[in-house]
Amino acid sequence: MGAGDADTGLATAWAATLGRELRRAGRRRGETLAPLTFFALVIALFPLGLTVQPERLAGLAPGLLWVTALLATLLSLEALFRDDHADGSLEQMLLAPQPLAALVLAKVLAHWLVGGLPLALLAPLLGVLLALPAGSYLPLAVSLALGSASLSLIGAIGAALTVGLARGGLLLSVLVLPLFVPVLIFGAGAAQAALVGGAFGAHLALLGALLALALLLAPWAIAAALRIAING
Amino acid sequence: MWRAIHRLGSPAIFYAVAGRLQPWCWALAIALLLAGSLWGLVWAPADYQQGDSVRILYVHVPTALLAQSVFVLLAAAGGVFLVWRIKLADMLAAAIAPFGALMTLLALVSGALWGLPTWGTWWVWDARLTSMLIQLFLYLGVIALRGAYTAAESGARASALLALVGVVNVPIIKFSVDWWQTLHQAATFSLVRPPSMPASMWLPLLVMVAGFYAFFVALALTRTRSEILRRESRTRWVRERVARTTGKAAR
Amino acid sequence: MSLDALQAWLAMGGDARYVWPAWALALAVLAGCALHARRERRRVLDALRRPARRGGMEDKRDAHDPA
Amino acid sequence: MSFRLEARGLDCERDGQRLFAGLGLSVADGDCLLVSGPNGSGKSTLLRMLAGQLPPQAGELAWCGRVLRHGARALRANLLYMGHAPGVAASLTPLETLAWYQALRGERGDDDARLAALEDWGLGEGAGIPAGQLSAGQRRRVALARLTLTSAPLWLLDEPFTALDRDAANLLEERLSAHVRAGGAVVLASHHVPALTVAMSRLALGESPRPDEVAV
Repeated sequence: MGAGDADTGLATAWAATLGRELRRAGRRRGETLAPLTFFALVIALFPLGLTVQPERLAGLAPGLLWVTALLATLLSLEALFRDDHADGSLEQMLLAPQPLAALVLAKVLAHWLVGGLPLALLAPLLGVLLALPAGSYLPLAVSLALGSASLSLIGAIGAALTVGLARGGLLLSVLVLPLFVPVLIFGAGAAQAALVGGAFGAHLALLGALLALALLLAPWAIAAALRIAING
Repeated sequence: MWRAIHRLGSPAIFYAVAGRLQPWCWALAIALLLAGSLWGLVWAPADYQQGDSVRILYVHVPTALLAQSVFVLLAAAGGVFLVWRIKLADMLAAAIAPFGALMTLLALVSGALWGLPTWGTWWVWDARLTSMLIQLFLYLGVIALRGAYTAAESGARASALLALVGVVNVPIIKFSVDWWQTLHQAATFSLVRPPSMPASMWLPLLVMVAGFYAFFVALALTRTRSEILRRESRTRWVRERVARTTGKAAR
Repeated sequence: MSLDALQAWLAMGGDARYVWPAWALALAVLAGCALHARRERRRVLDALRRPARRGGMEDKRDAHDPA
Repeated sequence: MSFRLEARGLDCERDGQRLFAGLGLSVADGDCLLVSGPNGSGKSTLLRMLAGQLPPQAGELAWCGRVLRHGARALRANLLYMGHAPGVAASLTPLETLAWYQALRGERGDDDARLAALEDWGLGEGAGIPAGQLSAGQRRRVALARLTLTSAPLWLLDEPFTALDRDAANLLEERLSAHVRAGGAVVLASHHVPALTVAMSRLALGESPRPDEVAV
């Protein structure tokens, strides 16, 4: 009787939770693609609002791409725990004999695989709209991929803190945007440095350091926040 | 040690101890602030470069320091409340959070006023001003989250957790903003790092900083005591104390 | 303290427009907080002196825990 | 497998009103306890305290004699808790939901067993369609199908009979009785008094201010 022994139990539960999230994302393609369409649409707006001169546009491109990708990630965060909270699955996750922080990590990884990574791959394509020179496509994509993982982890803390609230979305942005600042600075910095042909290695290293720190601390904070939201 | 925490953690004891300390703190704060102001405005020398506008330093530096200290205290109180479930820690956090936000705002405005004669504009993306602006948003988040839950206890716990997450991020934000400024601007005169000051300038600053901190302690004691009365209004000791003070003017 | 020395002091070496508003604002904020704290204390004490209504409204209903 | 969940001196106060105080109970293998009481008497709160979710303002929980720090793994490994919300995701099929719940307990299980369990509960044909297209009663049955598959000995069920029709209710009563006879334990918060074929003790909340010690 009782659960499988500790280590295989966790691996099974973790893989199952990751699979569940990816399957659900696949089933709700509309909601999953929303951040990507938002990203492309807003980038397309900038030339209309700013300028079409390639040099000026290219100069702004890294920053514009990064800020818009950040907002697209923010858009998709609210749904991270909302449905599970509504139908009771979240309560069951809290009751699972596995460490909640680990299960939450699976959910955040799924959120990144479905959200952050596609944004990073799409960004160079949209860079073309902003006359971004081809040389900086790869650094842009790498910085976005690395940075969006931290954004998912930090953002999930805000999503967990506001999961039970009626209009949690707005409050979520107020809570997490200040925490996104370091990631934005180093991420956009990397893309900007690549644009002017400077060394962007340091930026990516710092982004990696931020990710490591977020991986270490965020899951615990997300689990604690979920327990507060569910059990008060 | 555990016994001491729990004893001090009891609102009744804190209420009494704070009641006795409070008048002294207020008196000390007012004295220090008066002395510091006179010293800073009248006797302290003007700066050979900035002239008299440097006197804003005596307001800007204390408020900036206090804004950061209050946030750290907020996180510490949050940690104590989350881990040991001592309600008094949350009462303290609820009492001091708005003041911390106000100090951050005051630091920002005084910083802008101080920079105005030098730069000719109200706002410059100076590293420390930018970090303070972000810290202001962190404060607003902590305060907003407290009121967002229908259950007061959940709101308090969520706010405490956010304060902890915030305090971990404050140094990271500061580091990244400093790094960001070196990229984007030649090292212009960074307003907020005052030039090495002669004793005649940093002594009044010391008095002003002490005055602001004394004011903070006094305010924190007063507001926490009100918070205790509000939350423990159904307990016997509160009803007795209120009955006793109904006669003479409420101290 | 002769009059013109006072005026010179008030002029703050031409930076009066910056120094005085900064200090005035600081004074206003501190005084405001102190007065608010005193008024808050008096309001709480008055509320306690009136017979407390059943289930005081200060702590909001608990929606997270359906009985 | 013998086990015992003991609760001692549980207090619960909400909005200044004391729901229960000094409540103690003990549930062991082969026991069935019905917690009853009017709405707002704290039935759900008590169940969530027993599941180790709500750290009680006072009192403690002990599993097989060992006092539990909040939400200890030992209790969660042997527990199946069912709250008001069935916990069935709308975009997943019942088979996938059941597979996930088994995986959460570290068990892989197999689809045949899951399909059999769903058929037990009259959901044979609905097994492959997203649960969003099922009715509330059917979704409740998907959740109850976990009772057939789970290896957890202790069941804490909060109002399991809601939204169930006659034969689902009978089925649930049978399932509960079988589980208790097989050495499991059930703590049930419900207005509906189930007709079980095993002894059932009662704990009434909300009537007497200090419900006495209930030694089951």
